[in-house]
Amino acid sequence: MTKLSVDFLSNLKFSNPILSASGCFGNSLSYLEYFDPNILGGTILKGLTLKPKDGNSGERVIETASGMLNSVGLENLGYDKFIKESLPEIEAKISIPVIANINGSTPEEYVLLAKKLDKHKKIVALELNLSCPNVKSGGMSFGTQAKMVHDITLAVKQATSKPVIVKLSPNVTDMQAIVLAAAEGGADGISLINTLLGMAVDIGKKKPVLGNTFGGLSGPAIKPVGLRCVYQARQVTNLPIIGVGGIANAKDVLEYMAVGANAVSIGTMLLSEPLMVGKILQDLQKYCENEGLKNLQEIVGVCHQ
Amino acid sequence: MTKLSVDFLSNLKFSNPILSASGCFGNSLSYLEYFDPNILGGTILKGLTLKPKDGNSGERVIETASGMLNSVGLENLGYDKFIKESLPEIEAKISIPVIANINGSTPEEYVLLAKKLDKHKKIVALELNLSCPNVKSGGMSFGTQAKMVHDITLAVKQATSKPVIVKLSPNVTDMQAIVLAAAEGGADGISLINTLLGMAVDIGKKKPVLGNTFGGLSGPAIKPVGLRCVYQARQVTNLPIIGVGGIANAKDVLEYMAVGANAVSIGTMLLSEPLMVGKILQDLQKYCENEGLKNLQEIVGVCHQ
Amino acid sequence: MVKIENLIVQENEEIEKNLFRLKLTKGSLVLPKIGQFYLFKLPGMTLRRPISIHLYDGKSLFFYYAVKGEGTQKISRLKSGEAVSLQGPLGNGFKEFSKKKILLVAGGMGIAPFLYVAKQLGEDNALTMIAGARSAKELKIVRTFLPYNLKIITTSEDGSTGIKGSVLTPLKELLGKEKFAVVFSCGPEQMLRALSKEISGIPHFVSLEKNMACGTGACMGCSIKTKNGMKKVCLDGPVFLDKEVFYD
Amino acid sequence: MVKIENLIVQENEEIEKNLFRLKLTKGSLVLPKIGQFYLFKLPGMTLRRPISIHLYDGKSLFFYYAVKGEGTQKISRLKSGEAVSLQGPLGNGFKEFSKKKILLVAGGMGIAPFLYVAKQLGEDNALTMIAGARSAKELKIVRTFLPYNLKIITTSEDGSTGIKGSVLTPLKELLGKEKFAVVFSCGPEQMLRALSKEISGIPHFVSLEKNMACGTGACMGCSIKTKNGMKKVCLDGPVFLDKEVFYD
Ligand SMILES: Cc1cc2nc3c(=O)[nH]c(=O)nc-3n(C[C@H](O)[C@H](O)[C@H](O)COP(=O)(O)OP(=O)(O)OC[C@H]3O[C@@H](n4cnc5c(N)ncnc54)[C@H](O)[C@@H]3O)c2cc1C
Ligand SMILES: Cc1cc2nc3c(=O)[nH]c(=O)nc-3n(C[C@H](O)[C@H](O)[C@H](O)COP(=O)(O)OP(=O)(O)OC[C@H]3O[C@@H](n4cnc5c(N)ncnc54)[C@H](O)[C@@H]3O)c2cc1C
Ligand SMILES: Cc1cc2nc3c(=O)[nH]c(=O)nc-3n(C[C@H](O)[C@H](O)[C@H](O)COP(=O)(O)O)c2cc1C
Ligand SMILES: Cc1cc2nc3c(=O)[nH]c(=O)nc-3n(C[C@H](O)[C@H](O)[C@H](O)COP(=O)(O)O)c2cc1C
Ligand code: FES
Ligand code: FES
Repeated sequence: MTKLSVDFLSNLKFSNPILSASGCFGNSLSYLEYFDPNILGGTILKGLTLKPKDGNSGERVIETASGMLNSVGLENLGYDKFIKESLPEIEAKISIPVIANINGSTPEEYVLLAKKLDKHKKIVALELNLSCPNVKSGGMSFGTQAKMVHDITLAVKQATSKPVIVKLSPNVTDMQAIVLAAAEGGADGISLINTLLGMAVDIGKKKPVLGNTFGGLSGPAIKPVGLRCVYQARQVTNLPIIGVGGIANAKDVLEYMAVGANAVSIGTMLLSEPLMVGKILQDLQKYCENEGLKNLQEIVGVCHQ
Repeated sequence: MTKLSVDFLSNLKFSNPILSASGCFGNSLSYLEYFDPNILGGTILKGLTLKPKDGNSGERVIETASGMLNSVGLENLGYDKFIKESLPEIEAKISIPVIANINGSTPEEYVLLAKKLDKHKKIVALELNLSCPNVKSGGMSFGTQAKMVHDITLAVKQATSKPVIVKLSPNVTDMQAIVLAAAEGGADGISLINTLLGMAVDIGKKKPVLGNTFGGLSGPAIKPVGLRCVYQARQVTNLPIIGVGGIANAKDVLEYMAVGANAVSIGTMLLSEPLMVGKILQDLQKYCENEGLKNLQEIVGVCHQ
Repeated sequence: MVKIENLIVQENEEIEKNLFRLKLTKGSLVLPKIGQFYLFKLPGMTLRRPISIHLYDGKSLFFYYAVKGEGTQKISRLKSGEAVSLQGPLGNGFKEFSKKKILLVAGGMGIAPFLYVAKQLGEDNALTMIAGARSAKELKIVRTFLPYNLKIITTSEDGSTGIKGSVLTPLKELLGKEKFAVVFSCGPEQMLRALSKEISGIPHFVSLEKNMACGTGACMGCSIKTKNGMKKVCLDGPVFLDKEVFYD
Repeated sequence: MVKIENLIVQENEEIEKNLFRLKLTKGSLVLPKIGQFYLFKLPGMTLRRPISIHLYDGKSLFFYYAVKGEGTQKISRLKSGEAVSLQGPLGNGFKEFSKKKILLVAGGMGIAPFLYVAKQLGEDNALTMIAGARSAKELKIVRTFLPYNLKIITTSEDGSTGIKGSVLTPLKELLGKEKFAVVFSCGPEQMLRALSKEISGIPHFVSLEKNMACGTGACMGCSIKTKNGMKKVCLDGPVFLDKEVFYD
């Protein structure tokens, strides 16, 4: 055990609590020329679907105050091409735990994708994305209904031998009901938050900026909402939690851990500052030394005491 | 009719679309030494309750990325003292439309307060706050349930002769269902958004910053969410809308109007830049001239075309 | 009345690591009273940051501040000639006395408002100040008090200057020896509460801190419970009688 | 390989209202190819902003940019000696040719990448550039092309310089008169589409713009539909064959 190591699950351990968030780090191969991604505790791949997906048309990203909106719409190669084109390179170059982010427009698609992925050893866990705001069916429309969250989680659990981490949306009236639904469905862990539903206006063109009108709001702007959701989740569950939303530095990581996250994932700010991971790890290490912690997990949930 | 005038309702007209948002401008008397509040189109008073309310203990405000959290918890003098101590000065000094922001911990309290306010001519409309995230009962706990929104709106409408503008929370799964509930309850207008539920952590103290743990997130950070909610509201209703959330300049005002707001209210950024109102009005005037608009209302909802 | 104005930085000196003294043109803002404060607007920050008036010398406004987080860091980066938006002066401030024996007690940054107090009240009253901090470094600012008419006792937790201990260490003896008519104190709440327990029979005014948003009583962001109901630190304070706020 | 580095501003000159030329130290970033771009990180901005390489003269990197919004405004405020974080060079860039007759067509800010193209390809090829804009002011930058080996035709919508009209105005005659082996174009999408209709039978490379977040193919923020499936402007582009992207 090192100071930063995380025993997230008995069968899922990270060397440190910093993961790359789904959708902001491609398939973990985009930044090989920038830094060694294997310094991360783990990596969550870009959202995957059974069939290839083109995503949304028009502009897909726009900056907002301390944040950004995206309406990518889960563009990805689809399972077959992913396995043929991306997975071999991931296997060759990525030595940290690799988590697939799985998506579907029907519960059956989630299950089928989970089944297909089961044989691929390199994928050590599934992040069940029930929270994408940028697709017409599936995603957030499932993740905002407790019964759906429960049923899909249960079905995917039965379809896979891998740990299932359910990724939830903050765009709900009752966060805790949704967390409990995932837990009761058999989730091995919870990941939150996905983006907040938002939009931007191009007043010159008198039109929404994004081709899809709405997009998902991410970045430092949403950190207060992310912290609150993780806090609420930790109030009702002992499941391990991946906190995500607006993390930009070690202090943010510590805040997420203090409210109950065991690990975190970083999205937007990794786009902005790809080289930040090394610095965060150093700062976390220093924090442990200054605070006399044997392992950083000691601060998980301190805000609840 | 001037370029900026707003016929919000047949019995509620503003000389321009800029109102002060509830809770960020006191009872419209705090800034008399700073600027003439009567340049505003209207003013929405601090949340009022039947009985005096002390609000929450501990820290109540903290800055976040492009925003702030507050957990004031509706501290106010209560109806009796408000009438005795504040209203006379408001009557003497405020000549623009004054809207009361009414709150209760039970539906009955809303109704009673609405009844009591009915005789006070200076109050030209009621903003029914069904969205305060900082109180144990009432507020957001009502505003997130469609049936409650409908029933309270209906009851308050029956209790008052004044227009009722229902202020809604963005912390809901289905914004449109709530807007429709208010409309069906007889709302004369809709005001949105109130703050997003969030929290901040003081990592030095290993505690939540706010005494009340959670607070409401406001400011530019939430503008994308506010724009989206107003857009969604405009999709399902023709009622007049007051857009609010993160407005800092004339461009933001235009964006809110473009997605469907007839008027806007400004909270957080008025705390930060109390003198901004004059500049915004100038800029809006210029915009009308440049765009050749007879009245700024012509751009209301253009994003829906 | 001008309540908000861009003032020009004349000097921004780092007196000691993370402790700065800022000198600004006065502009056309109203003259400050002792114990009042200003709100500083910094680029990219939502909320203005409250800083007490440290000195007004008839020409310039001075502020003494510690770099805590982003806001004060941004103040510390202001360069001579740059403009910064100030709102103020705000709050009630300390009561002005004449011909009285007044004790000032300052903990850490709590010393900030007392230079102006020394200047304004020093000639007409007999002032004694106990200034405490963790170590000598944090008390470098005390040198700037020497031109004024007051007795100074310093304490440091590590004994690196003055009396080893807290401001409470010399307090008892002092209160036994001399009869003060009034006490002004400013510093961490814990210290103020401890002082309040020690000091009785004479009016003791404490200057409180609380996170603020508006500084003018509009937002209820800085309210505290007092013996006389809810009060706003920004408007009714920051100076209160100790008995009013520490009654529990 | 260093892909992100703080580079030092050597000059940031306003050539014309809202049009700037920025000169940066090269640092240890890889040498740029023609048509590539860099992402600029500006303080307080979440997303980096893409700007094309305007010129690399063997010592410094040059950028030619217009102030549009907050991001480019912040670039414009950079002062000599300050540092700015650059990521790049990114994208595929224009194909390098030799011994060819090449036509460059630039609309508005689309002229930015062509100075470097002129420097790199001018000696070995026969270059002609049509540079169009609304008015003469926006074409001031054309003077800086004069030292390089290329023919220049300018057009302005208001007739204040060169041919009155758009880049399309002289195009037909030119295409009739001379046989180009290849066309590079850069400018508003509408112009590129119009060009694409006029130009046939020769390869026509267009440089596209799209809002970007990562610049490295990680986020799918800049994807466009092409004849050959989804492509990323940042990674597969910004330069595409016109037929690949304008096929509808
Ligand atoms: C009436 C008054 C007078 C003051 N006078 C001085 C002075 O003369 N010199 C001096 O160094 N400091 C003074 N302070 C404290 C100073 O305001 C804070 O240190 C400063 O606001 C911290 O801001 P930051 O962005 O640097 O730190 P942050 O990172 O924002 O926070 C650091 C600490 O400051 C507190 N804080 C944050 N925001 C605010 C806010 N809006 N209002 C008040 N506190 C906040 C937080 O609770 C936190 O503990 C005074 C405070 C008050 C209320
Ligand atoms: C490959 C490429 C090369 C470019 N080269 C140049 C150049 O050499 N010179 C030059 O002046 N401009 C260039 N641009 C355009 C430049 O990137 C935008 O003008 C700039 O990003 C606007 O940012 P802003 O903050 O000033 O404006 P904003 O207020 O953010 O927006 C103004 C406009 O810029 C667009 N924009 C906003 N964010 C981005 C983003 N992240 N990426 C791209 N566009 C965005 C918006 O859609 C909007 O229409 C290039 C763009 C691309 C994609
Ligand atoms: C461009 C972009 C693409 C994203 N794609 C996905 C995705 O495919 N699957 C998913 O679960 N989350 C996706 N997200 C959400 C992020 O993983 C993360 O939950 C969210 O952005 C909040 O974290 P951040 O503030 O650190 O970005 C995406 C976010 C962005 C900005
Ligand atoms: C300090 C503070 C107090 C508030 N009090 C109230 C209130 O009493 N009633 C209410 O309806 N909204 C209240 N609000 C919400 C605002 O009116 C507004 O809806 C919200 O802050 C979003 O707008 P903004 O981003 O412009 O601040 C308060 C907001 C703040 C920041
Ligand atoms: S800071 Fe707003 S009331 Fe005091
Ligand atoms: S900007 Fe991220 S893929 Fe192109």
